[in-house]
Amino acid sequence: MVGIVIVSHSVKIAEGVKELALQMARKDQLIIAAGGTDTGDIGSDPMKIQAAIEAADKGDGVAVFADLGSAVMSVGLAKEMIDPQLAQRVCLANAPIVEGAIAGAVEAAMGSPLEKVLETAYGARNMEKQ
Amino acid sequence: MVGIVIVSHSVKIAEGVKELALQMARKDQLIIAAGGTDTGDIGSDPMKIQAAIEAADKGDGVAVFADLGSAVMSVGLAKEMIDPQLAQRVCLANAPIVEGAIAGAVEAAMGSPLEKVLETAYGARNMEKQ
Amino acid sequence: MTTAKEALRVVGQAVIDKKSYLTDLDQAIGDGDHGINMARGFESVFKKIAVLDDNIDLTTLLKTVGMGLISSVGGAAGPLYGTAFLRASGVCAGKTEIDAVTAKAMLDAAIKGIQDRGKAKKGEKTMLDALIPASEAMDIAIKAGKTEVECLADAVQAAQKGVEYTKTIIATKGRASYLAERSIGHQDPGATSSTVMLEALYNYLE
Amino acid sequence: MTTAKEALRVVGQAVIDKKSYLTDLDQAIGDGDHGINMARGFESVFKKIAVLDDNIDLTTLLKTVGMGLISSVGGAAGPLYGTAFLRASGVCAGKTEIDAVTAKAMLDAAIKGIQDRGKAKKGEKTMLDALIPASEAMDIAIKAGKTEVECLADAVQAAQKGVEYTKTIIATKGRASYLAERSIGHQDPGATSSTVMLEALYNYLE
Ligand SMILES: Nc1ncnc2c1ncn2[C@@H]1O[C@H](COP(=O)(O)OP(=O)(O)O)[C@@H](O)[C@H]1O
Ligand SMILES: Nc1ncnc2c1ncn2[C@@H]1O[C@H](COP(=O)(O)OP(=O)(O)O)[C@@H](O)[C@H]1O
Ligand SMILES: [Mg+2]
Ligand SMILES: [Mg+2]
Ligand SMILES: [Mg+2]
Ligand SMILES: [Mg+2]
Repeated sequence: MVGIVIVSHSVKIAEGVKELALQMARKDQLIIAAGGTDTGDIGSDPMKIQAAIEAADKGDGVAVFADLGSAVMSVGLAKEMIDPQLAQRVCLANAPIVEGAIAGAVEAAMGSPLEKVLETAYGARNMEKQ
Repeated sequence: MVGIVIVSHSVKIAEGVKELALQMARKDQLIIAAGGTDTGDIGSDPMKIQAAIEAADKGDGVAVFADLGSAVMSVGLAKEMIDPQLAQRVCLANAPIVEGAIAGAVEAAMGSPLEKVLETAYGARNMEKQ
Repeated sequence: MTTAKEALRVVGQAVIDKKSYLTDLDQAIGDGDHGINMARGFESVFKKIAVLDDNIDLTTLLKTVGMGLISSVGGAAGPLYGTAFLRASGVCAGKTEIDAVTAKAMLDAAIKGIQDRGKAKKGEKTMLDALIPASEAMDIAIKAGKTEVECLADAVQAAQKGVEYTKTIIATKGRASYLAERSIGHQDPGATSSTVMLEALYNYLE
Repeated sequence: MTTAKEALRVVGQAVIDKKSYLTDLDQAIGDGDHGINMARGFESVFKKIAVLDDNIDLTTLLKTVGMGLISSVGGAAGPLYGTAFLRASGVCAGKTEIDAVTAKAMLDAAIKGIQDRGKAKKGEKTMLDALIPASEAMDIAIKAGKTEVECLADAVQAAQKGVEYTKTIIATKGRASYLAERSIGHQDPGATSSTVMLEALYNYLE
């Protein structure tokens, strides 16, 4: 099963997204929140992200969701720091963090491969709100 | 100045989005988090949303951000419950909750009108993450 | 004699009794809370109607139910059923007796409210797939000159069929839509709770 | 005699001294934390290098700086400067003396790292608008046969001009890009911190 990592500048957002996504996915779906800096302040922490990715991978890869540009950069750096073998099956989703992670987590929980999880997450960009 | 209301199923997400958005907007930008049910559980509460909208309006209208379909419905209902005059200047943004609210809050803080705030928020749908 | 308040208690209790069944259905294709949401909703409603007069008129009663559900359900069913009860309440204003035609008008107003709120049509695997067939069956029954209770019986049967039908279709609205084709084979929790309510009303009136 | 460790202390201290200035700049067009981020970063770096030998080689030192910034800055500047220091560290591996050519190669590796990380080009109102002109000026100075310190002086001047230039352009990367045209008139915090570092290095070596 593809693992999910949530990288937000905010600890609260990362944890909230995890909770919401877990409600809709199977309870054994791996979703790891990597929000905030190492001190829990607003920001992002490549080391925390690295550890989250390593914990989220069970062999089928990891879909990472990030909120803002600097979280995206921290994910890029984390990918450089992890084992290159693992890095090959880690992908940052080009999707909104809340809507994308929820859709992606449901897809992952169905046992879909990483590509499909990323595609579904991308589709969440166009989720209509009216 | 256009007010911002954040409607998430999760109290944590709503509060986290408020914190992130406030960091980038002027500190006097009105941003109100209306997350979770009346008991703070996961869900949405039309009454809480109604109160948030009323508090966020200073005459220039309110841009509301919601995460999932049921939050969208709760916003629709809240709009029916508020004063019709006010309801006319309340709009649900067709945008991802985190990315849209941050972009929208920055736009609102610059003194832009509701239409422009909504347009900017809509643009956040296409925020590239790679 | 039947009272509106008594009927409502029976309907609400039926939903509360099905709490874990509805939750299990929602577990399969949603977030596993529909029974919890609906039970919390009707328990809150029960508290609100407890203070009302035993012979309270149907309009006030349904308005209280609608507002109660809206403020307590928490999930999609809150604004949906809440709007439905409020709209039905509007239709029976001033009436002391509810005949089949009025009953159908109330059901149609409820359906319209659900559609205004959730933008769904028939065939999207929602509560509408129980309620719209129920309304259609009532229409036929009324035209066939059936009694009020007979009309309701036909409505219940159509709703039950509608629930079965939801097993065969893909969800395109609500949380179950995240599952796309994988939602096939599972019946919709909201269609089920709608049918539970109609059944309970029928059992009470019959 | 100059040591790498001493030079680094001077550079880091200069950034720490500008903490509130950098934060004010970021307040105008970002989230008001660049000075705080950078000061926290270099304070963390200082703790890490305190345990290193006074004559530690430049490669190890820069690697320590890079990792230290990555793990402590928290904002965009963390992965950006962190990558920059790591890449520069790779270039000087095995060298005991840093001549102008090596210095420029280190700067270019740093720039490349920042671009790999942040996907920005010159003219997007970022730290690159100080660093790329600095590299270009160094190139010209080297070709003109200037000394190492003279080359660095030219680099500093170009970076300072670059900072001025950032006042005239629209941010299209980073948080300031949310402001679009409204970012005009404000200088970029990251371009400023880059220049502060170059200035401090020049003052130390001169
Ligand atoms: N847009 C909609 N239109 C009509 N009914 C809907 C819609 N979205 C969801 N529903 C109904 O709501 C039910 C789920 O209710 P519930 O579990 O209480 O809410 P949530 O999905 O927010 O957890 C579904 O089974 C479906 O019948
Ligand atoms: N994509 C990028 N490429 C290069 N530099 C960037 C990029 N994004 C931001 N920056 C630089 O980072 C600086 C802001 O750093 P900082 O305030 O520490 O981070 P944050 O924006 O996450 O709060 C900007 O002034 C800019 O120079
Ligand atoms: Mg549910
Ligand atoms: Mg729910
Ligand atoms: Mg900043
Ligand atoms: Mg920041």
